[in-house]
Amino acid sequence: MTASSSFRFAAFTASATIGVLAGAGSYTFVKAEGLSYMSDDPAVCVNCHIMREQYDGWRHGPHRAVATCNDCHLPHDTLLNKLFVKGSNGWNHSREFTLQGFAEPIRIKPGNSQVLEANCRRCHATAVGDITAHGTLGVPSDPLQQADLYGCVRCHQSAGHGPTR
Amino acid sequence: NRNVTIRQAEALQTSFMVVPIDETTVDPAQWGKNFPRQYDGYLRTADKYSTTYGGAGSDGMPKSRLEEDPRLVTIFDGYAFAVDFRLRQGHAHMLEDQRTTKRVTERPQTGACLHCHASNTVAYREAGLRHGAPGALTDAFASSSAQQQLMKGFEEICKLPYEEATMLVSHPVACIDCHDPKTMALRVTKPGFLRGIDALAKSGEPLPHLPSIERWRSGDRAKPYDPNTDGSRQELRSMVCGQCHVEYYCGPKATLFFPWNKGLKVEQIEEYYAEYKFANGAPFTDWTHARTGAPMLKAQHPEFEMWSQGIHARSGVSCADCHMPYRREGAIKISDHHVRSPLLDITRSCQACHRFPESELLARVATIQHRTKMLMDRAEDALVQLIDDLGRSKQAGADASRLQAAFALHQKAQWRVDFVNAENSMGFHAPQEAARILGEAIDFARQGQLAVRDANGR
Amino acid sequence: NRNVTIRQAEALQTSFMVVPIDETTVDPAQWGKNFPRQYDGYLRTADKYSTTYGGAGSDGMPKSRLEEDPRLVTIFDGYAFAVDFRLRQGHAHMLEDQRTTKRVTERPQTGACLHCHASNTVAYREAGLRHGAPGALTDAFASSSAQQQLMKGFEEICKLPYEEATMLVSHPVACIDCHDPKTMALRVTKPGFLRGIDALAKSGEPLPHLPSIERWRSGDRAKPYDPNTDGSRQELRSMVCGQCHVEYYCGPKATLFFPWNKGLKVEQIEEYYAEYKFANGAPFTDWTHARTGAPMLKAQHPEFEMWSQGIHARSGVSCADCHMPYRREGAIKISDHHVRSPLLDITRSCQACHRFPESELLARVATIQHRTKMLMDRAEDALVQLIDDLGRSKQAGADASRLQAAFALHQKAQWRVDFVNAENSMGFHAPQEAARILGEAIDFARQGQLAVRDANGR
Ligand code: HEC
Ligand code: HEC
Ligand code: HEC
Ligand code: HEC
Ligand code: HEC
Ligand code: HEC
Ligand code: HEC
Ligand code: HEC
Ligand code: HEC
Ligand code: HEC
Ligand code: HEC
Ligand code: HEC
Ligand code: HEC
Ligand code: HEC
Ligand SMILES: [Ca+2]
Ligand SMILES: [Ca+2]
Repeated sequence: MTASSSFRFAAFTASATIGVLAGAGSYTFVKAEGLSYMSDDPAVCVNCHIMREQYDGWRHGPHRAVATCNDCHLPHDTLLNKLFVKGSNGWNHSREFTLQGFAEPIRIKPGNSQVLEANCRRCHATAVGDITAHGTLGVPSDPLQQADLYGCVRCHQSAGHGPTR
Repeated sequence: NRNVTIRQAEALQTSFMVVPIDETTVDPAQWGKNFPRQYDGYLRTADKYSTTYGGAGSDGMPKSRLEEDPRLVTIFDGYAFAVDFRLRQGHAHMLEDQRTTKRVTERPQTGACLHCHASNTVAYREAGLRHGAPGALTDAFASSSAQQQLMKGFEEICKLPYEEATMLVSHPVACIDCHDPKTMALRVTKPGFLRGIDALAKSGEPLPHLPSIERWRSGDRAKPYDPNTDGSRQELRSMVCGQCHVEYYCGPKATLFFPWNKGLKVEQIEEYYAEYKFANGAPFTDWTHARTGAPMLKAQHPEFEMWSQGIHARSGVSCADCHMPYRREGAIKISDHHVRSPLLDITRSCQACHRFPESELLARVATIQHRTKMLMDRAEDALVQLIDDLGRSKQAGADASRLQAAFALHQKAQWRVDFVNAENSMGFHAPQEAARILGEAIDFARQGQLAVRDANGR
Repeated sequence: NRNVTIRQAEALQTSFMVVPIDETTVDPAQWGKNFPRQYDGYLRTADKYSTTYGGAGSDGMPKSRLEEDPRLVTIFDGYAFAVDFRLRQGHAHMLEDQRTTKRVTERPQTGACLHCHASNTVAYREAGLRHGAPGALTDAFASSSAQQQLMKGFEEICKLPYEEATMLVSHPVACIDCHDPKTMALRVTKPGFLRGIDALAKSGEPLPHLPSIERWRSGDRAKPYDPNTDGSRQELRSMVCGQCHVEYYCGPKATLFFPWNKGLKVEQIEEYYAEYKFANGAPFTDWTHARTGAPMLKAQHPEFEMWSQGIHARSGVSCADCHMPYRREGAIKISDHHVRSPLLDITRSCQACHRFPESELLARVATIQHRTKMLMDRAEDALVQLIDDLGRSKQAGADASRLQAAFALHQKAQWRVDFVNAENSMGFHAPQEAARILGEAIDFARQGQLAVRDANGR
């Protein structure tokens, strides 16, 4: 295991432990929704009505037949990394959901958009080999990161969830 | 850096180096052997076409702007542009069109003209070497020796008469002017741009659409801003075009430069020219108007400057996004090197980002361009009337001293009308800004007419 | 739109009919018992605030536009607006502000003024019944009897002196003016709008942003266009605002009307007024300018008209999308009934569609509004100078017949400046269109000054 993934493993164990110990937050996490993160079935993402908009969008989007939530939103490099991101997202979102403290409209976080773009390119490597060969198209791609706007979603924002306006 | 690893891991070798290319390889056909798809597009820039305001006609000589709008003959009276001024066409024609324009064949011009009409990265460096710059042509472009070669050669070639200088080049803009032959990464190579962007970075003007400059400004500024190392890929997708699609001074009285020291807005450039003095101490001017005797400024294709004022630039949308959209060829995507009007390929140029029908997107462009054209006609009419009034009172022998105010207004009005007219998107790149500039132009032109009447005690 | 259906469902599930409401229920407090969340927002329109150009100040009387821009006193000379003209504030104040403005207390006004400053759906119908319209107040709003009550009552109340008419109403715009009490579906109830949109539908003007009208036009046109049955929900999300945020004629010489018979653009409205004749055969005019004696037009808050020229309207973005954004309360989303400047809630008003930071979106609005303001100042200066010139030559005894051309230009220039100044988004709703209008205004004002000089043989 690489240095980074072993760190991630430690971090994951840590977040999992906190999850178990952390009262109300972890109650929600365990009760249902958090666990959803351990499944690959889109239906369970929408255990949270808060994910409804994205779920519906995905079901009308161009990828409904070919990619589920986790194909795009979880890392597919190492299993550990996948589990780690699942764990921490599940933990964050459960906590946010319980505390209702998150900002709306919900927006993908920098870390997760890196995961996302890696997945676009994982599946479309052939299609985009030429345009990426001489320099990344570029995560971070989310304007909210105050960075340049490049990366797949700059033009394919609707790939995941259909037109958003 | 994580991105880099992803890239190396995932970049599939879909193009093969069949011939070696390096800093000495000017001929696009050579590059084309390695990148046939891009080369095919590049060659197609020879195609002729017309949209309502774009292109230069589908056959024969590019259409004359002077015939399409005779007011321009009055407006440019006494300057080369009144002799021959045409609509632009594809990149493949740039060198030939320059060599054959009456502005060159009937007026003396310098080698500076070539800056934007030929592949001259190598020509400049060779000339630099001939004039004693250090190093060899094979030096990496980024190396200080290569940079010295480039700048020295640029200075020297600018001094040559056009006829001599043009013998030193043989291709329109080519791969090597925008690409690093080793990595194919984008790069800017034109001296005018390298100096212009440096001056712009040093200015106080906020540049939300060029975040790498904002970043550089907030740093220690130890090294000057370098687009090729500091600029992001997305910025370079516009900067490569900004090497040429800009306002410039290109004449015998000073080396070619981009007037960006105070910013990119029409009045900031005007202000810079107002303070600028030629080597001989004379104030800046492009020519003296034949009818009115007022000192004039000439605006040329400020696409980069106007785009900078628009919403697209602020939104990180680059020239290449619209003019070189990705196109699928077989299983893979490439950048369409057939640089042309996006209206000829709305699907790829616009619809990736705008989920509206092609007809609707065309209608949006038409609305913006029509508003701009109507207002521009209004401004040109006002300007021509001012020129007539000034001309008449000069003939009537009114002494120039009393007309100073009117002269100044003539220059301000014409500079603005010309800025929008010379810009090639008929307002699309920055719709409200184009209208604002024309509104000011109208005001200055009409005030000029009032000044003439008042000067003539009436 | 699926999110929308979901929300409707939610709205219904989550609000319980604790009190019955019907076509006779004017008092919002009653409706509020069933829909407390919306009612809370509605009440908050009493809050005072200021943005750079929005709102009317955070305390005390709404700020005076005349004090902020004294040029307006010259521009409106001889008209009520030169006496008292303030910045707008929240809906809660609309009735009181109208009752207390010097335009009402010091100038005679008619009941027509109430059309947009009170909940009068019921007041009109009751008056209609009193004047012999058929049916009962409980008749469904769509029924022909109810429509006859509405229109008859509207005509009658418009004829009353303001003081009498205003006794007939007791609430600012209320739920019943925008909602069907049975279904809570949106509806338009204001006679001026119902007639105006009918005239607009019959016009030849293309209306890409109102597809239901385009559809009606392509049909057999057997029944006149009816926004409440033909209009889409998304269109109604703007039309309910278009009941009041529009240019209008509201005076003693004809029943209140919206001048949309030729289209919504500034010059189309101007053209309609130019052809319009009052009952007594007199040509249309709002007042005669005190300084110049030129016949004038007054523009009022053409938000609906300007929005119609913008990109947002074309993109199907409604007033409510920005001014009544959805906000989540617990498990459901509701429309924020605290109607106000979107700049106070960028996250909900803009970021649902624009993935840019709040600071960036604010900067975009600021850029658009600043460009508009600068150009408007330029236009107002030109207009005031024309008024001065005309005033002077009148005093100097120049005979009016020679000044006809200048009078006409004064009207055209002022109509345009006023159209942008009276519009309440400082250009945001249609940035390029606002600039275009101001560019024309400048041209007409300066031409007017030239006409004055030329008329005085100089
Ligand atoms: C426990 C309820 C819940 C479940 C189940 C849930 N989400 Fe979320 N999700 C949320 C909340 C709450 C937020 C907002 C968090 C924030 O913005 O801080 C969110 C935000 C997100 C975001 C954007 C914010 C970020 O962190 O990048 C993504 C992507 C996301 N969820 C994906 C998923 C996927 C994929 C699933 C199913 C595997 C899922 N969610 C299941 C509650 C949930
Ligand atoms: C084909 C890839 C793909 C699939 C499959 C997918 N998404 Fe997404 N998701 C995206 C993209 C693209 C975005 C927008 C990212 C951006 O614009 O930066 C996104 C954003 C989100 C966000 C954050 C909201 C936002 O606009 O930033 C949430 C929450 C989310 N997705 C949840 C889900 C859920 C739940 C599923 C399964 C029902 C799912 N996604 C399936 C690609 C996908
Ligand atoms: C799990 C694999 C997978 C992932 C992850 C994935 N895609 Fe796809 N994508 C596909 C497949 C398979 C198709 C072909 C579907 C079809 O043609 O119907 C496709 C089709 C497309 C298309 C063409 C159809 C359209 O939308 O017009 C685009 C564009 C696209 N993907 C972009 C993206 C982007 C951007 C992302 C990341 C946000 C992404 N894809 C993530 C597998 C994937
Ligand atoms: C500047 C805009 C832009 C960016 C950035 C971009 N694309 Fe595209 N993409 C396009 C356009 C335009 C097309 C349509 C090309 C065509 O139809 O010829 C396209 C087509 C595609 C397709 C569909 C090809 C097919 O089979 O139909 C896929 C898959 C795709 N892009 C994936 C990606 C991925 C992955 C990335 C990021 C590495 C990306 N794109 C970045 C503009 C963009
Ligand atoms: C958002 C899309 C977009 C961006 C970004 C953009 N342009 Fe354009 N450009 C257009 C459109 C649309 C036209 C009008 C084409 C027409 O009238 O046929 C145009 C016209 C032009 C023309 C004249 C084309 C012709 O057919 O004669 C030139 C030259 C040009 N642009 C250069 C640039 C440069 C240089 C940049 C960047 C600094 C740029 N454009 C950025 C969309 C764009
Ligand atoms: C070396 C200078 C140079 C560079 C770099 C350059 N252009 Fe040009 N471009 C020109 C010249 C010169 C013309 C006019 C050629 C003619 O009319 O003979 C032109 C013409 C055009 C046209 C008009 C095409 C037509 O058929 O009417 C477009 C569009 C255009 N350029 C866009 C771009 C874009 C986008 C980029 C960057 C990707 C770019 N240019 C880079 C010099 C340049
Ligand atoms: C800074 C870059 C630059 C310089 C320097 C420059 N040009 Fe151009 N030129 C362009 C661009 C970009 C276009 C295409 C856009 C347009 O036509 O407005 C163009 C178009 C032209 C055209 C075709 C359209 C027309 O104007 O008839 C001619 C001819 C031309 N240039 C001649 C010259 C001459 C002669 C000089 C030197 C006095 C010169 N250029 C200097 C960039 C430049
Ligand atoms: C006026 C500038 C310009 C010229 C000249 C030019 N290119 Fe490009 N090229 C671009 C731009 C812009 C891109 C997009 C690069 C990016 O997105 O990083 C590009 C991308 C490429 C790529 C990467 C794959 C792709 O299609 O995006 C290749 C390979 C390439 N060009 C080859 C060539 C060759 C071969 C020539 C000469 C025949 C050439 N280019 C001439 C501007 C230019
Ligand atoms: C890479 C993405 C992208 C591409 C390509 C693109 N646009 Fe845009 N466009 C935007 C964004 C972002 C905005 C700003 C508004 C917003 O945030 O949606 C915008 C705004 C606009 C506007 C309104 C602003 C204005 O200047 O009037 C028009 C009209 C428009 N685009 C037309 C076009 C046309 C036509 C094309 C193709 C020639 C095009 N766009 C290409 C992303 C894009
Ligand atoms: C795309 C968003 C958007 C749409 C759609 C929109 N507006 Fe606005 N509106 C704004 C913004 C931004 C301002 C400027 C607010 C400020 O300056 O504080 C504004 C200002 C206003 C104001 C003055 C507000 C104040 O604070 O004084 C009124 C009144 C108004 N709009 C009414 C309307 C009406 C009526 C419609 C539909 C016909 C409409 N707006 C459509 C965004 C919008
Ligand atoms: C019955 C007429 C009427 C209707 C319907 C109406 N308004 Fe208004 N609106 C007014 C009046 C009158 C004012 C000014 C009140 C005052 O200043 O006393 C106003 C003020 C406003 C303001 C300024 C608020 C402030 O605090 O400065 C905004 C924003 C606004 N309206 C938007 C809308 C929108 C959006 C709609 C539709 C959802 C709408 N209005 C519907 C009559 C109306
Ligand atoms: C067609 C609708 C309509 C009619 C008719 C109307 N108003 Fe208004 N009024 C509005 C709207 C919308 C606003 C808020 C926008 C603004 O202030 O520009 C407003 C604002 C006002 C204000 C507060 C701002 C100011 O101007 O001082 C007063 C007072 C006012 N109106 C008085 C009147 C009087 C008196 C009449 C009759 C002569 C009248 N209104 C007729 C729609 C109307
Ligand atoms: C100036 C017009 C206007 C007035 C007055 C008004 N509303 Fe609304 N209302 C709207 C609009 C616009 C919507 C959004 C409707 C849609 O999207 O179909 C709405 C939606 C609603 C909804 C549906 C759920 C939601 O929030 O979207 C309810 C319930 C509601 N309003 C109640 C009220 C009540 C109670 C009042 C009086 C206290 C009121 N409204 C006054 C314009 C108005
Ligand atoms: C319901 C969706 C939606 C909402 C809400 C919205 N916009 Fe837009 N906006 C658009 C669309 C669509 C365009 C047209 C360009 C495009 O197609 O992306 C646009 C264009 C723009 C433009 C460029 C065109 C112009 O008129 O200059 C600006 C600036 C802008 N929006 C700002 C805002 C601001 C500020 C707000 C909030 C007050 C806002 N928008 C709310 C969808 C929206
Ligand atoms: Ca110049
Ligand atoms: Ca009026």
